[in-house]
Amino acid sequence: MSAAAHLPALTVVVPLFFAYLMPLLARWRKSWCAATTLAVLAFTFFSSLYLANRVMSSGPFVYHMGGWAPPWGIEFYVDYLAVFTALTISGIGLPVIVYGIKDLPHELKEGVLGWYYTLYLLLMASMLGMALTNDLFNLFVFVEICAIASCAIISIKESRECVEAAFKYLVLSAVGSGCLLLAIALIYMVTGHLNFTFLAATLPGVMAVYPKNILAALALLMVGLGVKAALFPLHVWLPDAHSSAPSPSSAVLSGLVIKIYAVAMIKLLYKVFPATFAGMAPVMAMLLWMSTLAIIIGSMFAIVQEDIKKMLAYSSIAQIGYVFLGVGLASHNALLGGILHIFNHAMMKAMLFLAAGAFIYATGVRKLSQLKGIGVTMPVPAGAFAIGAMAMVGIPVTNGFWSKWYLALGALDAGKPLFAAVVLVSSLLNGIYYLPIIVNAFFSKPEGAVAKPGRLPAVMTGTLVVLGAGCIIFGIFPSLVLGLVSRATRLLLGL
Amino acid sequence: MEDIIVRYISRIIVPFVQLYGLYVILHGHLSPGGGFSGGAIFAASMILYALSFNLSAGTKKLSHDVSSVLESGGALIFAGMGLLAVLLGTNFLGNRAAGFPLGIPGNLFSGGAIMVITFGVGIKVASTMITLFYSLIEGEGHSHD
Amino acid sequence: MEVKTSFLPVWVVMFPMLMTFVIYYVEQHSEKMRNALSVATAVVTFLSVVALYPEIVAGNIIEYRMFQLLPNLEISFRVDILSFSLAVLSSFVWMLVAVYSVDYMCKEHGCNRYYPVLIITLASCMGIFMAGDLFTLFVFFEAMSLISYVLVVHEETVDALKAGYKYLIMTIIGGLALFFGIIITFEVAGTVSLSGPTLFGEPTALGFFAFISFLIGFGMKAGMFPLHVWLPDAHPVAPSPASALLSGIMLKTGAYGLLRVIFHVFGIELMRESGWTLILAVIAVITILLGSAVAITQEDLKRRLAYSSIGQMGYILLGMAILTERALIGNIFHIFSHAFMKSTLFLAAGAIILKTGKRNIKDLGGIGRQMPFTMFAFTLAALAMIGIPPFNGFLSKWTLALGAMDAGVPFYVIILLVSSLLNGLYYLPIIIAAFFGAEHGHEHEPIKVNEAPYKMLIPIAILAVSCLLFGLLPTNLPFDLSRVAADFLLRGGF
Amino acid sequence: MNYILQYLLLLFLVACAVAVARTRDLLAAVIIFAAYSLIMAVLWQLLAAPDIAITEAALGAGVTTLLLVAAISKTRRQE
Amino acid sequence: MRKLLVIVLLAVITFAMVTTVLEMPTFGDPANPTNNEVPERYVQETIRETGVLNVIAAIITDYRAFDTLGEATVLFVAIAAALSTLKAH
Amino acid sequence: MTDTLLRLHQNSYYFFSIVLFIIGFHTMLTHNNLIKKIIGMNIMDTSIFLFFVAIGYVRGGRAPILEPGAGHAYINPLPSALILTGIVVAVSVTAYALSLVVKLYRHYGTIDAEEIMRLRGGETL
Repeated sequence: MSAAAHLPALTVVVPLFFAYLMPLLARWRKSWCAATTLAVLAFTFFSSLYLANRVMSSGPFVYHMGGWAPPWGIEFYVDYLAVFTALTISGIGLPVIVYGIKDLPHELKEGVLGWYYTLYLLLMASMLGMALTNDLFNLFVFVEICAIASCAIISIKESRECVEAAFKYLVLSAVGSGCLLLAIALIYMVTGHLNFTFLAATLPGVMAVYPKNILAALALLMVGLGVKAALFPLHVWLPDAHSSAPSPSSAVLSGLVIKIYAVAMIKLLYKVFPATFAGMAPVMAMLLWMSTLAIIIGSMFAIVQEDIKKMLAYSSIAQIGYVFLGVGLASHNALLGGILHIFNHAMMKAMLFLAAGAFIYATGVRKLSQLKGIGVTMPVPAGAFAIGAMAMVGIPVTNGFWSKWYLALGALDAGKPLFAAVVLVSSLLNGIYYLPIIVNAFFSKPEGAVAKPGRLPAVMTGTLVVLGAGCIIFGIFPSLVLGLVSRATRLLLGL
Repeated sequence: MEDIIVRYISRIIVPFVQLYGLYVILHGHLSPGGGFSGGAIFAASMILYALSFNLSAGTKKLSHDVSSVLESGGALIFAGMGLLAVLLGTNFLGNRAAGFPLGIPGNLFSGGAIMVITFGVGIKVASTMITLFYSLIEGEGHSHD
Repeated sequence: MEVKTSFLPVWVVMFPMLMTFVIYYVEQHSEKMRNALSVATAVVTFLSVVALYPEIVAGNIIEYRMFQLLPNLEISFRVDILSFSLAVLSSFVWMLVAVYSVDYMCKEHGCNRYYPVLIITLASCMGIFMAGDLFTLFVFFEAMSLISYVLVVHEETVDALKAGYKYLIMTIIGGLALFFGIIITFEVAGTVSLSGPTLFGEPTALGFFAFISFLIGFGMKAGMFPLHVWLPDAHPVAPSPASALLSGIMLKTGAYGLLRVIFHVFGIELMRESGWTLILAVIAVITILLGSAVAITQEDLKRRLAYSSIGQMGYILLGMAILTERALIGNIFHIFSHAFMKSTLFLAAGAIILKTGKRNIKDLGGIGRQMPFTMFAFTLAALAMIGIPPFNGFLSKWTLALGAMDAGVPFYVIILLVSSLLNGLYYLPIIIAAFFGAEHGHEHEPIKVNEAPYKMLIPIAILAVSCLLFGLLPTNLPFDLSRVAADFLLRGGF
Repeated sequence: MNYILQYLLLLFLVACAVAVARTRDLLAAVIIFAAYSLIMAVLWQLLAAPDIAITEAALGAGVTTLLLVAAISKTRRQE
Repeated sequence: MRKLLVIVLLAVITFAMVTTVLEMPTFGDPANPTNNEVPERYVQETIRETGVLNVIAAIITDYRAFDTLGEATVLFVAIAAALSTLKAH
Repeated sequence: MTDTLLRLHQNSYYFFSIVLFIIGFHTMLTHNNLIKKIIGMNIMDTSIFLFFVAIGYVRGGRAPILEPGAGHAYINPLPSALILTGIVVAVSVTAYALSLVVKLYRHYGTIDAEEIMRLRGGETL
């Protein structure tokens, strides 16, 4: 067996390993921290790429931890959705931390930089683990790592808002974890399995005997993951947490972390609980309405925000609604759109947060009303912001367009044109709050701090350019990811 | 807590508790217990020691440098064993399959990687708990760097 | 008739697009080069479009498939007689406007933004006319709408920004409606190509939604009645050459889109039997009357012209609603006529505003004596607008009226007459005041101005003469093109 | 025989939990919580799970309590 | 108002969970679904496959060692988080 | 009715863990004191652990410390193993949450959620 055969495990373990090493590096070889983090993330990216290639050419495969086959051991199931998610995580995580190398010393105290890299690697590893794992309890463990790490990269910033937001986030996600664990207990109780594949095989038979157990477990799962994914009524923690955090944290939290819980939910709903269950419980209908509310209300709240990062945070609530809309509609195209939106939104929201971070870095201004003319003085970040905003609205030749295309198509497929209209209305709302910013940025006279911004490091500019180019490239050539996503969807729906 | 009785008793009791903690860690694969409980017991004893004297005495026993090495080291041992298994040509975290000697069941040195991993976890838990306690009690973190 | 593959359509779209970047690069160094390049680009584009003429006139269709985005979804180009007519018209007007801009814009700020945008909107506009499927059309449509925002707010005044915001939001609404329509079409037909048979077989509820969506999407651009609100704000605030393009050409992309939708997506049979055209007709009538009536009340010259555009777009919509052959000819010919007339008017207005700095109609008394040439051109176009023979405006209205009679609805003829009357009511006073009115400026001494530079006059002159020429000649090129195009569309469009 | 003990312990747990919620003195609440954890450990021993009983006794009753006390000493004692 | 909401919410959850409890497999019944081939193999094969006597130790450090690695990571995250929070000034 | 009671008696562990879960949840939701919230979270977590451990119990089973050749019945070891992880997770979250509380106290001088909200609100308004 070559080393390549172990890549599923190594993709997760290598970041973990170097995360353990990072405090020591921070102590003795401070300058190596950033480089190591980059190298490790690059490794995860290429290894995800390799896995994706392998999955695309020879189909999904499994990796047994310690050689123990399920149901006894823990299994990694490398399928299309998993590699897609892994690629998204490492593909977005890498540029974000590249940006962070220059931005973080600006936002954080010197002493905690090493910890930041540690936490970042742990966060990445846990997300990759969630993407790849095929075991319910292992999922829970990764969810916990992810929850603590994502709180920590907020509270690491020395400001009382950050600490408060992190605490709120932590408490709510602890409630979520509790619900998740109870759900796991209920499921384990009636099936005796933890592995997704075995659960899926056992559940239909069990359903007749213990229907309430399964329903309660399903409800708890939805609540548990819903809290963490900021699904509409459970989103209260998000705006504070995402807006007060350092910019790279905001980017990765909004772009990846909430999405990964959505991926977990997709896995559970479509792989573990077969469609028949979904039909029995009004889960899908509930998801649909919750996501609709999320989309509309999230956008409404975003319109009235004054703080640029807060506005982006509320917009994330709306955007996660798209993902769940796709999940709830459950038609091939809709699910495809939802999954695709995970990637697209990760890219554009990360870019938007980083661009906002660049504004704050150079000018110290956070208020939308004071960002007039920023496009004149800082054309590249403002241009990136403009592209991101266009993608949010779903203008063609940006990647956001394709998410909406498939979601709307899927809504029609599912015979629910109403939800296609929801997608459109929300695009309009997106336009209402994003476009004035761009207009003000480019067509107003710069004043105050905006008129004389500080110099933006080339690395930060470069990251924004790369992400902006990504939004356009994936807008022009959606087929680059669509092959993977479409296969993932087919596998999930059993087509 | 500068009470002489407390000090005296804890001076007697702490070594035993530490010994018990070590025992629990090392016999984790034979009897109830293991890295987590043993490490926690060990940590509790250290904290007790620190509490009954004063904090700086406890700090001397386990400097931040050492504790940080131990934290990372414990986890690195664990992950290292897993990676070693990969190097030995089996799946990550393989034990018997990787060819680690299992020994005679029931002996202290048995179970191959299990033994090492338990030990690593024990170190990790103990040092983590101690560090957490100190960082909470110290509050102002000037001493860590 | 045969379908040929040629790279030329792509070239027509790509060339200005690439030149945009060249201009953007060049303008950092030399303004003269920038202006020259912009004009040259417009000229080359026009000539490239003209180069398509032999094939088109032979009745062939030129296609080019760029690349496939997704299964059944591609970027493709397709030039038939209708595309060609509009493309040649647009690039012609664009060329003239580019020449006009050189002198008009020389005193304006932000020219480095203006020229690249001018050229890239040309590219998008060509893209719209040459799109081979609804998706490509949508992409270029959105691109044009969004980029022309920059033209609208060019002056960056508070009014301009306000109007621009309205325009932007309406554009987004329109874009989303189009998106919805295209999604439904794709869902029902599995493709959005315009080269095959019509995409909807029967009038279903979903089809109706699609029709309404398209109507909103394209109607928005065309200044159709309830969605026209952005137009009277946006057109006047733009610099005059941009207004000329916005009113003269870009409005027509909406009409073009509707034509494509009616004939290729739904098909003429479906339109006739479903009775959806009635909606269009009602809206068209309201648009005509409303546009003309409100124009009378406007004091601002460019605002009056903008409202007049709404009324004129109503004719075009009416032609589509009637759907007889002669109505269709009138419809397409009116696209030509209105482009010439309205461009002349806006360019002339621009010249006046540039020279006098006055926009209010009341202040323009006697201007005809100081700028006789400009005002003469204005008069020609205005008379054409009213529909006085022998101008082209008369010809299009006449054909339209004949078409209405063919359809057996003389009511429409009455509408046309009433609206011509209204047109007269708001254009004639300007002309009369300009030539015979007293000069009562706000300043104490009378205005002393002379004619605009010749680079501005020549385009105005060419356009004004076209207004006359294409009405006067018994057989003229635009009318022939319209006739062939109408025939082509009625035969099924492929 | 076990039922009585079992119910006693369970009721004690509930009583502890309620008491934690009711007590205004945080230090007292922490002590009650330590008792709660210990009872929990006993219950788990009863359920033949000595491993977690030990762990809960050490981590839940021991370390968590110490951490809570440390936190209270850094903040304030009354609710 | 908020209190009432919380009480109603908790009452609903309690009711739902208690009805679920009534439906659950009987406590301690050897015929429960959990007592399937999974614990059976753990109990029977632990000595042969891992060489230890404590089945739980065998599970946490061998069969499901990856969970435990995650668990150690949780501890690591906790300490990184706590230290970074407390030292961040 | 008696059926229900009998069933509750049989599943008394489950029942009580649900009760504890609700109490913990309630403490967490309604108490403003942050440390109380954390204790409530711990109660909630331990109640789930109790539930999990109860799942693993088998009547007459022994603790899964093997005695080769003895032929005992053992309890299900898997839930125990999982809960071990769970306990550590709970402790970790508690530790981090407490460090946040200490930090919050340093910033706001209070550990009362409502007061913190008030302080923040007063600051932004």
